[in-house]
Amino acid sequence: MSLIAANRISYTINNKKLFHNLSFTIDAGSALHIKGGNGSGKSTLLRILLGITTPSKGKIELLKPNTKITYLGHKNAIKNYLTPIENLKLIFHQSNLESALDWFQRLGLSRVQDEISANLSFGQQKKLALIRVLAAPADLIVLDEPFVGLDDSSRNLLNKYLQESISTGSSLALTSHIRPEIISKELMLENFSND
Amino acid sequence: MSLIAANRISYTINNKKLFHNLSFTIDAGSALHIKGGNGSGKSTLLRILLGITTPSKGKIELLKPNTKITYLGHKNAIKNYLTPIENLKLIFHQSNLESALDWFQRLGLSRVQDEISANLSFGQQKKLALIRVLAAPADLIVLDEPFVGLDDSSRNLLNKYLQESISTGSSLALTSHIRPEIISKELMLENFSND
Amino acid sequence: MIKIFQSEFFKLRKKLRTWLGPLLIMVLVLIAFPLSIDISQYDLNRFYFSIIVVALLMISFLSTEGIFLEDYEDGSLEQVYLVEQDFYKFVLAKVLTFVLLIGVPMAGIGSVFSILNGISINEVPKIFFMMFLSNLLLFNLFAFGSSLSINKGAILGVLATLPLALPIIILLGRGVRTIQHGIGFEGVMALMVGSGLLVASITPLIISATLKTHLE
Amino acid sequence: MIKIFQSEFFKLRKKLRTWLGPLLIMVLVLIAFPLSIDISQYDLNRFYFSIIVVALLMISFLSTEGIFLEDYEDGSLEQVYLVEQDFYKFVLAKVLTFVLLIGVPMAGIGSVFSILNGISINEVPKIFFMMFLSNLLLFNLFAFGSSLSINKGAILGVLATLPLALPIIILLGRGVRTIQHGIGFEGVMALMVGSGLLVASITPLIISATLKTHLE
Amino acid sequence: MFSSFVHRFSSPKSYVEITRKFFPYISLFGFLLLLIGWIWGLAFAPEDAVQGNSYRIIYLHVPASIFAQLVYFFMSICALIHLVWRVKLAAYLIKSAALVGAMITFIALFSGSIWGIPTWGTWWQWDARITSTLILFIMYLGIITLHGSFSNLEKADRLMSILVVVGVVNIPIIKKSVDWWSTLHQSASITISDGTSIDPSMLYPLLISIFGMGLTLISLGILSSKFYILTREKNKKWVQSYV
Ligand code: HEM
Ligand SMILES: Nc1ncnc2c1ncn2[C@@H]1O[C@H](COP(=O)(O)OP(=O)(O)OP(=O)(O)O)[C@@H](O)[C@H]1O
Ligand SMILES: Nc1ncnc2c1ncn2[C@@H]1O[C@H](COP(=O)(O)OP(=O)(O)OP(=O)(O)O)[C@@H](O)[C@H]1O
Ligand SMILES: [Mg+2]
Ligand SMILES: [Mg+2]
Repeated sequence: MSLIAANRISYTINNKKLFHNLSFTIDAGSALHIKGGNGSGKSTLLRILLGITTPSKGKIELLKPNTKITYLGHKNAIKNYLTPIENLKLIFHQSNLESALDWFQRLGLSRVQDEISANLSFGQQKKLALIRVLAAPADLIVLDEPFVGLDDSSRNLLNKYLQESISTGSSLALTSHIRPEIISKELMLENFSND
Repeated sequence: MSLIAANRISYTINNKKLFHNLSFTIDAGSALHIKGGNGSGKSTLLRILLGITTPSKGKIELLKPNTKITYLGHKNAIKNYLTPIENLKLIFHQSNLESALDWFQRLGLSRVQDEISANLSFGQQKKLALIRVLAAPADLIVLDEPFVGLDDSSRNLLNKYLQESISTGSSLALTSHIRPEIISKELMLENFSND
Repeated sequence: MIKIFQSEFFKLRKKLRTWLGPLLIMVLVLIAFPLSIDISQYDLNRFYFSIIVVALLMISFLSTEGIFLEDYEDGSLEQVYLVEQDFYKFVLAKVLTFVLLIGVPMAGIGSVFSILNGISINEVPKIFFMMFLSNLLLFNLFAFGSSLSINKGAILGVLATLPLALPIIILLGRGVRTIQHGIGFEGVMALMVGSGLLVASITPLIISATLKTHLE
Repeated sequence: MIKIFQSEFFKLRKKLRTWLGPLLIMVLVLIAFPLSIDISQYDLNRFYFSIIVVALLMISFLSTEGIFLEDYEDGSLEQVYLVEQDFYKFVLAKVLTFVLLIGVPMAGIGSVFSILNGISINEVPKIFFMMFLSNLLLFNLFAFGSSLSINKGAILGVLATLPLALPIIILLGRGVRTIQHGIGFEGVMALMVGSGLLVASITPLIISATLKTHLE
Repeated sequence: MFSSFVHRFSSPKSYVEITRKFFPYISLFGFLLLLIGWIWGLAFAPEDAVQGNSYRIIYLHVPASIFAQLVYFFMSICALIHLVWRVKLAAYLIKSAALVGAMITFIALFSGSIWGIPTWGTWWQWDARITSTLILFIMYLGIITLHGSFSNLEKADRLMSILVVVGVVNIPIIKKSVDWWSTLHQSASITISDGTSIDPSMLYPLLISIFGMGLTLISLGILSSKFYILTREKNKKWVQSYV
C-alpha cells in the first residue's frame, strides 16, 4: 500500500531546474533514501513531499487520509533560550512527553538538562531536535540528514529506531550523505547543469 | 618541531568537568584527530587551542611565534544576506581572493553565485564557509566537523586538500564523527560523569 | 488553540529582551523627555500626553519588529505548518500574546505617566482602555509589516505599514481630547472597539498567507 | 583598519532594514507628533525641538540594539578575534559605520524638521553639528550597552548606559537653547566635541573587553 | 608579589572566618548608634524654623541618600579589583552589595518623596538629582539582573564588573547635578571646607545617624555576602565542613 505518490513532478527555482518529471511512491513499511550532490534538490524534494513547497509541475498525492507525519529538517526548530526540557514541553503534551523524556535520557542528555539549549554542543542540539521525531509515532517519518553531528552510539540508536519503525509499518523518507544502515529504495537526484 | 603544546589543561564549566590534565602537542606536518562523544568537549578544546577560551587550569603554549591559523567551527561565519562572492570578498583581499574564487568553482558553487547565501543549500553553505580555510595557506588548520553536510565529491576534495597541506608542513587539528582519510594521531575525550 | 496560546505565552515570557526591553525603553523615554527641555519654561502637562502617544507608536513598532523572525529562522514555522496546515491560530495566538505581555503593560505605563502629568485619576481607566485598543491595532498592523519583510534586507513591511499607523495615532489623539473636554468620548471609543475587533480577527488571515508564501 | 571599515560599511549598506528602517521611523514620529495633538491649541514651535531630541535618543537606541548580535551568532566574532586578537579596530569601525550611515542622516532629518518648526536656516549647520555629536556619543553608549548583553537583548545594557545618555540629552537641550538665545554656543560645543572624541576612542576598548568575555 | 598577597588575603574562606569574628560588634554598635541618632533627632532636636517638624525625616533621608552612592562607590572599587586581579571574592561582594544598595536607594527615594509632599507640594519632580537617583536605583536592579541572566557565573562576574565600573560616572552626576542644573532640590548643606549651613543641634544627631546607618549597612552586607559565598561555593570542601 502506498502512502504518497509523486506524479511527474518538476521543480524550477530562479530559472534553475532542480529535477524534472520525477515519479515515485513511498510505501507503507518501506524507506526511501534520497541521494544526490549538494544542491541537487534533496531538501526541496522533502519539503515538496510535506506540502510546504509546491512543485512547479506535477502533483504529490497523499493516498491515505490523515497520514501522521513527523519531520526534522536542516534546522532544529529548537528555542535556544529555553532549557531542553522546556523545549520538549513545547512540542509534546502529556502522553508523548513521557516517552520524550525517556528518549532524552537514553540519548545521554540528562546531564545538560539545566543548561539553556544554546549552551548544548552541536550534537546535543541535534539529538534534542531528533526527539521530536523519535517520541512521536508517525505513519511517515521525513528526515533531512539526521545523522549530521551525531556520535557513533547515537547514530546506532537512531538507525535502530528507524529500522523498528519501518518493521512496524511506518514509512521513511530521508536524505543523508552517510549511508544509513537501513534497507531502502534509493532515489538519485542528478545535478542538472543549466549552463 | 611542535607548534602548540597543551600542558596539563583542564576545563570545567558550571561545575561540570569536561576534561582533566590533558597534555599533548601538535607537531608541524602532522594531524590530530580529536574524538569523543557528543558533549565531551571537542569543540571547547579547539577553542582553547585557538586562544578564544581560557582553560580553567593548565596552559596552552604557542611554541612558534606568528603561527598563521585558520579555523572553521560549527558556525559558518557567513553573512546570509550577501551573495557567496560578496562573502568571499569580505574575507579575502586581492591575492587570496583569486584562489578563493578558484575553489568556489571547483566546489561547484558557480551556479549559485547570484543567489544570496541564505538560499544556498545546507552543504553549499558549508562549502562556502570552508573556502575560508581552503584558500588561505596556514601553519595550523583547525576544523570542527568539517565534513558535516558535504557530498562525497566535496568530502574527497577536502580530504585531499588536508592531506596535501600536511605533506607540505602544515598542521591540522580536527574533530569529526566520520573518520577522516588522513593519517593522524588520535586524542580521545572521555565523557566524564559528575553525578 | 489554548495550547498554542500557552506555548506562545511561555516563550515570550522567557524572552526578557523581547517584552521587558520595550517596556523599559518606554519608561526611560518618558523620563528622559522632561529632562531634555527647560521645564520651567513651558507648561509640561499640556503636551506631555503627545509624547506618550508617540512613545506608544514607536514602542509597538519596536516590539513587533522581529515577531516572526525567530520562528522563521529556526525552522519552527515549518513544524507549525505541518501540524496546523495554516498559520491562522498561530498568528492569532502570537499577536495576542504580544498585546497581553507588552501592549497591556505599555498602556498601563502610559496611563500612570499621564496621571503624573496632570490627567485626573478618574479618567485613567478611559485612557488605559483607549491605549490598549490602539496597541491592539498597532500590534496587528506592525505584525503584518514584519511578516512582509521577514528576511533581513527587506524594508517593504516598514514602508507599507508605517503610513497606516498615522490614522490610529490621530484617532488616539482625538480620543484623548474628547476625554479632556469631557465630550464625544463614546463615539471615538465605539469606532476604536469596532476597528480593533475587525482588524484583530482579519489581520491574522492575511499574515498567515504571507507566512506561507515565505516558506515556499 | 580601512579594510575593516570598508567591510563593515558594505555589510550595513546591504542591510536596508537595519539602517533605513530607523530613519523612516524617525520621519514618521516627527510627522506623527503634530498630528497627535491639537496644533492650534498650543505653540508647537516652542517644544517641537524636544520631540526631535527624544526621537534622536530612541532611534539611536533602536538602531544599535543588535549591533553585535549577528556577528556573535554566526561565528564571525571568533574569526575576527583570530585575525586581530582583540576587537578594538573592529568595534571602532562598526560604531563609526553606524554613526555615518544612520547617525548622520538622523542628524540631517532632525535639522530639516527643526527648520520646518521655526529654527532659522542660518542656525541649521549648528543644529546639525550638535545632533551629529550627540549621536556619536549615544551610539557609542548604546553599543556598549548592547555588547554587555549581546544575546539577551540590550535592555540590561540600556540600564547601564542611560545615566550617561541623560546628560547628553540635557546637554543637547541646553545647546539648542544657546542657539535660540544666541549666546554661549561655543562653550557647550567645546564640551560636546571633547567628550565626543574621548568617548568615541575609549568606548571601543571597553566594548572589546566585553565581547571577549562573551566569547569565552 | 602584590597580586599573590591580594589573593592570599582574599580567599572567600578567610573572609567568612574574619567577618564572623567582627560581625556581632559591628552590628550591635551600628544599631545602637542609629537608635541614638534617631531618638535624638526625632524627639530632642529643635523644630525647624521654616519646615516645622516635617524636616525630621532628614535623619532617614540624608543617610540613605549618602549611602545610596557610597555603596555604589564601594562596588566599583571591588569591580576594579576583580577585573585587574581576578579576585573572586570581589565579585561576590559586588553581587551582595548590590542588594543592599538597591534597598538603601529605594529608601532614599521613598523618604525623599514623602518629604516632598509637605515641602514642595508634590511627591515627584523630574529634577536632575532625583532623576539620577532613580536611575541609580534602576542600575542596581540592572546589575543584579545582568548577573542573574548568565548561566556561566564567571562570565557573569566579569560582565557585571565592567558594567559597575562604567556606571560609576553616574555618581558625580548625582553629586554635581544640583550645581549644574539649577533645580528644586537642596544643595549640599554639609560641606567640609566652609562649615555648615545647619544648626549643630540638628547636625550632631544627623552625623550619628549617618554613622549608625553606615555600620548597619556594613553588617547587612556581611550577612548577605556570607550567604551568597556559601551558596556559590557550596561544592568546595571548606564550605561543606563549615556548614
Ligand atoms: C524622591 C525625592 C528625593 C531624592 C531622590 C533625593 C535624593 C537626594 C540625594 C541623592 C541627596 C544627596 C546626599 C549626599 O550625597 O549628600 C540628598 C540630600 C538631601 N536631600 Fe534629598 N532627595 C529627594 C527629596 C528631597 C526633599 C523633598 C527634600 C526636602 C525638601 C530633600 C532634602 C535633602 C537635603 C536637605 C539633603 C542634604 C543635602 C546635602 O547635604 O547634600 N530631598 N537627597
Ligand atoms: N557556554 C556554555 N555554558 C554551559 N555549558 C557549556 C557551554 N559551552 C559548552 N558547554 C557544555 O560543554 C559540553 C561540551 O561542549 P562541546 O561543544 O565542546 O562538545 P563537543 O565535544 O564539541 O560535542 P559535539 O560532538 O556535539 O560537537 C557540553 O555538554 C555543553 O553543554
Ligand atoms: N529560496 C530559494 N531561492 C533560490 N534558490 C533556492 C532556494 N531554495 C533552494 N534553492 C536552490 O535550490 C538548490 C537545491 O537546494 P536544496 O536545499 O534542496 O539542496 P540539497 O540537495 O538539500 O543540498 P544539500 O545536500 O547541500 O543539503 C540549491 O542550489 C539552492 O541554491
Ligand atoms: Mg539539504
Ligand atoms: Mg562540537
